[in-house]
Amino acid sequence: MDLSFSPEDETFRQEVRDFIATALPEDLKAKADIDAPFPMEDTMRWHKILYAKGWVAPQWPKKAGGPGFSATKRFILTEELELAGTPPLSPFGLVMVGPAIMQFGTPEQQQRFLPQILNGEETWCQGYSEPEAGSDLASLRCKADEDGDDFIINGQKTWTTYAQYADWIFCLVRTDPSVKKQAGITFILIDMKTPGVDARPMLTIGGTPAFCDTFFDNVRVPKANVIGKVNAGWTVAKALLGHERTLLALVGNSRRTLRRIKHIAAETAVGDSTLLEHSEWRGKIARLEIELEALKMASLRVLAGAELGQAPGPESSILKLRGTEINQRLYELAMEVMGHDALSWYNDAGVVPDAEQGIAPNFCYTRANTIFGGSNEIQKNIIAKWILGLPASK
Amino acid sequence: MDLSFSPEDETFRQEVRDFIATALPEDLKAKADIDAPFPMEDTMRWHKILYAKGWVAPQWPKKAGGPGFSATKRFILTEELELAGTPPLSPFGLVMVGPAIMQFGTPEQQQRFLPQILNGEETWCQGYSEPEAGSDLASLRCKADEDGDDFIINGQKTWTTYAQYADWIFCLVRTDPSVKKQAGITFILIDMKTPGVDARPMLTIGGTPAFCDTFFDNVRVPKANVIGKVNAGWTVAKALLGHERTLLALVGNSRRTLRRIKHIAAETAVGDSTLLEHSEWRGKIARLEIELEALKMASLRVLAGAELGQAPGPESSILKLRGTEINQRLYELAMEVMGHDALSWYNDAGVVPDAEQGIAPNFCYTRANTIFGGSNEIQKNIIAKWILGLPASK
Amino acid sequence: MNFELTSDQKMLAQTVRQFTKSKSPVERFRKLREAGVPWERDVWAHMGELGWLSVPFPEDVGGFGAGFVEVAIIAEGLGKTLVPEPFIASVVLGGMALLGAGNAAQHEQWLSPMIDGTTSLALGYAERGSRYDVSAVATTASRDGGGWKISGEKIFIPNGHEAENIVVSARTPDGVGLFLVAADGPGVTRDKIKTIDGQGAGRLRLDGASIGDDRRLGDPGDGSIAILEHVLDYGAAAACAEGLGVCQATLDMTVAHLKERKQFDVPIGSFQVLQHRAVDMFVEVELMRSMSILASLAVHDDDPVARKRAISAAKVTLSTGGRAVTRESLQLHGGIGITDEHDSGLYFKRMLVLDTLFGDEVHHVERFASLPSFAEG
Amino acid sequence: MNFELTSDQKMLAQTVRQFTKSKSPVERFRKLREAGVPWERDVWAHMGELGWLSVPFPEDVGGFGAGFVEVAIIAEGLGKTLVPEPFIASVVLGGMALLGAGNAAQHEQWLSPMIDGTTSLALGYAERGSRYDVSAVATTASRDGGGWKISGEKIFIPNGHEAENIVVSARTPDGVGLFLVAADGPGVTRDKIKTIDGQGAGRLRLDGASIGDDRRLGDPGDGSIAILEHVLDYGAAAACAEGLGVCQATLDMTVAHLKERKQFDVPIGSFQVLQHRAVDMFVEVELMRSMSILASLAVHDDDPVARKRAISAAKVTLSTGGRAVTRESLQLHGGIGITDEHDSGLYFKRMLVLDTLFGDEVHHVERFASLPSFAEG
Repeated sequence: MDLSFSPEDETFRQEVRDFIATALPEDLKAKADIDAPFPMEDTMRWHKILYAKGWVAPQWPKKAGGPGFSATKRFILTEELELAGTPPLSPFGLVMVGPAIMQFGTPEQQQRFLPQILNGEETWCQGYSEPEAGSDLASLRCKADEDGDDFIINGQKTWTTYAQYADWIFCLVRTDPSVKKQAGITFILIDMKTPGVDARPMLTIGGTPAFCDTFFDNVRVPKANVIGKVNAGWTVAKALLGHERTLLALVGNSRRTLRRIKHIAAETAVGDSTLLEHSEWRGKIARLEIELEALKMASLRVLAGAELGQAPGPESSILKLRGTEINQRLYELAMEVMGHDALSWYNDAGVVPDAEQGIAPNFCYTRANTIFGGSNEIQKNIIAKWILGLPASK
Repeated sequence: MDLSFSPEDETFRQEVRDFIATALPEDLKAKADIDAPFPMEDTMRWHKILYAKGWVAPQWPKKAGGPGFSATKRFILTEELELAGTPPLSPFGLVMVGPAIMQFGTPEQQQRFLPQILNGEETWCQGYSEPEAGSDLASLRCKADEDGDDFIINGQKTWTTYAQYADWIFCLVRTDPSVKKQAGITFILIDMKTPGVDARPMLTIGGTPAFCDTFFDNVRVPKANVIGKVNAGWTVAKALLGHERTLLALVGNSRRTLRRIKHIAAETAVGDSTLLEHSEWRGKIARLEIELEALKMASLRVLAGAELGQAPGPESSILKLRGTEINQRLYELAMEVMGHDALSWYNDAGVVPDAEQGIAPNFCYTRANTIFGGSNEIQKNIIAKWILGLPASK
Repeated sequence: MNFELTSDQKMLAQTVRQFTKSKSPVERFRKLREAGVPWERDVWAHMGELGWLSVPFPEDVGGFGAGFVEVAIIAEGLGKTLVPEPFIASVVLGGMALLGAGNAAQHEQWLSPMIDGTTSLALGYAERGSRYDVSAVATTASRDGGGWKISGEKIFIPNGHEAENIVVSARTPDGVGLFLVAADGPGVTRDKIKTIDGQGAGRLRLDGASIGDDRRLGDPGDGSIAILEHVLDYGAAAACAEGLGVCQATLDMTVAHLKERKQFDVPIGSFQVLQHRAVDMFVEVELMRSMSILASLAVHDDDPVARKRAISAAKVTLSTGGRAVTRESLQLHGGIGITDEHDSGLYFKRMLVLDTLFGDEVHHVERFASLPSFAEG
Repeated sequence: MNFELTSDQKMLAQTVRQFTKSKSPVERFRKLREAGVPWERDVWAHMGELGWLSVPFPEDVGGFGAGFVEVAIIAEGLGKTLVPEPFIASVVLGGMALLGAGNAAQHEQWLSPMIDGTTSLALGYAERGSRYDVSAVATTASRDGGGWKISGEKIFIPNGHEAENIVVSARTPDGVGLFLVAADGPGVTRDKIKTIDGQGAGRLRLDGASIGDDRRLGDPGDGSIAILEHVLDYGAAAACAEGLGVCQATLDMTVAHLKERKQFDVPIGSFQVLQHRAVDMFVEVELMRSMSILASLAVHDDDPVARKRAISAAKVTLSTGGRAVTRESLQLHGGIGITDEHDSGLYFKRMLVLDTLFGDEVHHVERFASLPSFAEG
């Protein structure tokens, strides 16, 4: 056993740091420093910078235009980007539909879509959830009726993150209502400019317009846009969930938040000293740091396994579960540390220290982490059934 | 609203304190001071002292030989006894079967059993649970077959606390296997000296022989020993569960344990000061004290309602749930405070300070509090259904 | 011992329920928030007419002379629908500070019009770096002829962005004093800080502000600190009541959602895990209710140790319970709870403000543990 | 980065599994406990033959020269069935202290026979009032002719009731020194303290005990404290491994119970609430496993800050995870878990000992937070 990164990996880590230091535009760095939200145009600007460097899709194989990185390099790159607070890239093209197209798409589909995902010319969003189908995805109703070489799509998708900016949406739609729930679902790509598509943004409790309700009113989509087979969309969706589980642990983001908490605590007076020197607060911060350390170790185990080409073991299933909780609790602790400043909401600079500006909106928005991407309750159901082998719940 | 006790109640509280100070035998007081377990003979000795004073059954009405106390006086008496650490009386006669006989028994049964419960000449135990019927009591199998004026009883009861010392046992037995589970059950009293009854003690993890497995092998019991109607035992059992819910909050015991924790913490050096002066430990202790304060207030609300003759409101249902958890966590904290001394197990005096002697066995035994008397999971099921009105669980 | 409300108190609770239902359901707060309107003068005046702004004050200043139970009844009721009028800020904080420190003439001039609902008050005690310690006052007041010059900054003042007059603490050569600052006075700059709950707060910058001696509330010295501490305990007790309202409403909303929302063809409230978590919320609310009662009865206690012990215990219960209830509510609502359009988020955010104001969980745990009552047993 | 075991290490793990299955299943511990027998000499000798007692020691003292991963493999395996032989107490504590502080002659005389399985060692560091601070030493050692007189008391010494020789710390005029005390030496009284886990511990009373200078381990001074700290870190790392074994066995036992036990006509493992709580246990065990790996790799770190940081983090994870897993196990077992005859209680109690030895959760949180690495980021 060996915990150390290879010299080559350490060199790569330094290369990433140096790159970020020079390539991250000043205005984005300033936002990162105050944990401010990045609007879509910032994200896409950074996407294109990473694309130019060849690092925009670390998990893509070389033949698809990726850098062909090892699992460890992917981890290092992700961690350093998160630690630096660079704009998180939209995952819908790079992490979700891209790999699905690689695995299930035709050569034509791959040629049509993959380069545009990579270079950022086309951005994507996800159409899975519906108002009546959240955790229970298989009960979705948005329907696609055959009409010659096309499908006609009608229905509504919800939580379509950043649909208002997206060029394309990948959807699960019902193509056969007569069969069992998970059968009869198809994975299809829809151009957002098609007549009848209407994305209506709504605010999150974090104060940003991250979600949309997206409506489909007789939207005509060529059958050529189906990924995989008609009525076999569930297979595509399931495969897609398995990608890059370590990303969900949010280790880099959490380490950055922890560092910020310590920074704020060191600047906050209480009695004759600072919060960071105060036994009770030190203890709170240290306990979370230790939990994060354990999560990081669990992530490294998954990573080391992936490096050896092993399928993710049981330890991988805990990453999303615990990672999202720790991330939430870090933001909760940051709010506590800030005292009255925690109450500030999108004020101009100067009302609270810069380091505190972005905490409150993120504190709110992190509540979503334990809900989206398969709620933590659903994750536990899955572990109970598939890992612990407990009988179906009654 | 008024939080204070009446002058009359305060006088009564002083009377209880004075009584305990003089009436509690020295050797029992010495055991109380080190939280040592009380064997059955100690408990019964104290029972008879309280009986002589007329306080052994504070919740019994005057006509049954009780003192006819108000709810407040009952609470004060219980709290002071718990705070002083006097031997907890066996509840099976006084709190459980006694009131059931008052409510459902015939005059003959009342005359036969109640005085002997009161004066402590006959002690009782409970025969509800069976190896295959714990939380799911209604699935019990111990059967009673009619034979003339008798029932012939065969089967096994488990967790029959102190059955090895008991003169009588009250049991739920199946008298009709052909009907729905809860129907067909009868509440019956069995003399432990009857041939075929065999109580086999087993140790608890606290190191005391508190439980028995009790076996019935063709045990002949007169039908006259049935309480209520044959096949209507479930009604009796349900009524019995409602008695004195505030007792289950263990407020007095927990306050006593908290006081002991502070005493130990004040005597335990860490660095240049004591644990009680150390911010992290103070915080741990204070947080539990605050939770206990909230539980006490909730108990007082239930009590004040009872004083006005009101049925217990929703607040009463939380007492057992939270009270048992707080009690467990207090013992957990006591163990932490003790450091290495927590490892000591029934050593002679001098190995650890006297105040620490009884903590470890109680720490172990309190794990039972959240299991017996309707496990906390069952309590939550009940609250979900009957108070929150949530649909039956699937 | 008796926890029954009197018939008058029951009637008051009923009146508050009717008011919130007909005049200020949560939709009203949502509309005001979107319009950037902190609260409405005519509603405030109506609350004055109803007598609510008078409850804790003695009759000789035009008050109702009731105990704190009435304050708690009103605060709890207003919390249930997030009524934005500054009941706690103006009546409990500004009002009680003015009552405690001021003289009869000052009561007449500034308390009475607030009780009428004509004006509103506020209390500025927090400064950058003071955290929750009312004795950490960097703002200074010095004699200036017959009056005073005050310099310093007060932040996150509830209703500080709207009140006509604001009680502020300032350090004088004789100790900390209290002064009533006119929001439009010379040398006074006040602006609105946007807050997470959408209610806003005031920031007051005093740059050699001239304050007449008639606006000095009592004599500077330790007495002012004791008054401030007591007033913040009133505030904390009122926050416990409002927070109880917030959490009761949150629980009700969540239980209703669990009954209505279907997934996997059944109401999600039939899933045992969600049932038990709703029960955990219920337990927290019941404990908060118990401690809110304790706080409202103990806040008048003559023994400051007993008072502080009870208030700190109640405030800790508010923080822990309130966090658990409002955060779990979002989780149990699922995606919809993360949208700004759903009410659960509004309650979640209001709870955060109540959690923070008047000292957070760590602050009150430490105060509780530093009282002589702690070491004594 | 690589967390694969080598083929030798895999074989070692397999050998441990076979040993515990055939020679020392949990029933063996139960029988010894009931008979009042701490452990068995022939089994210890067998462990010596298998080479297990040699793994962390260099080859020149007859050791195997392996890293700490092998120690962890053995400790985890022994933890799974509560093997009572003093592997950690003798090999990791007494042995590593003797290795670190002693000279070649001392290694030859006292370490080699322990490695063989002929004798056993122990380490006495805790005193009444020292809590977890190894530098709080009240025991004194003073020169006495060519040797030393030592007076004081050491408590809760793992294997202190059985070891032939016990390393103890004592304060000399030149600082704290380490000495190897013979259990049957003059002025030495030792007795057995009964412990919650049934394994027992030693209490050593030194009343002017005469110790030859050949039993002085190195020179008194700060170096001895550094060695003690490092040895306790070895102990903590080994405890993390044994605790992982304890908790994995507890989890397996609990999941099996959930599948077998029926109530309301179904296996109780079909109740969603119990499923999620079993999942919570599983998560804790996986995190404990991750941190046990970290501890076994970091315990040799040349940088004491990095070493202490990792060990403290791992020990905290052991305490929090171990408490959660073993306590929840009792609850999920229901009544049977409260009886002494069920194994879950044995694991629960052993976990408590591992939680406490070498510093509990608060101690290690504070050590973690007081390292320079904490303030730096």
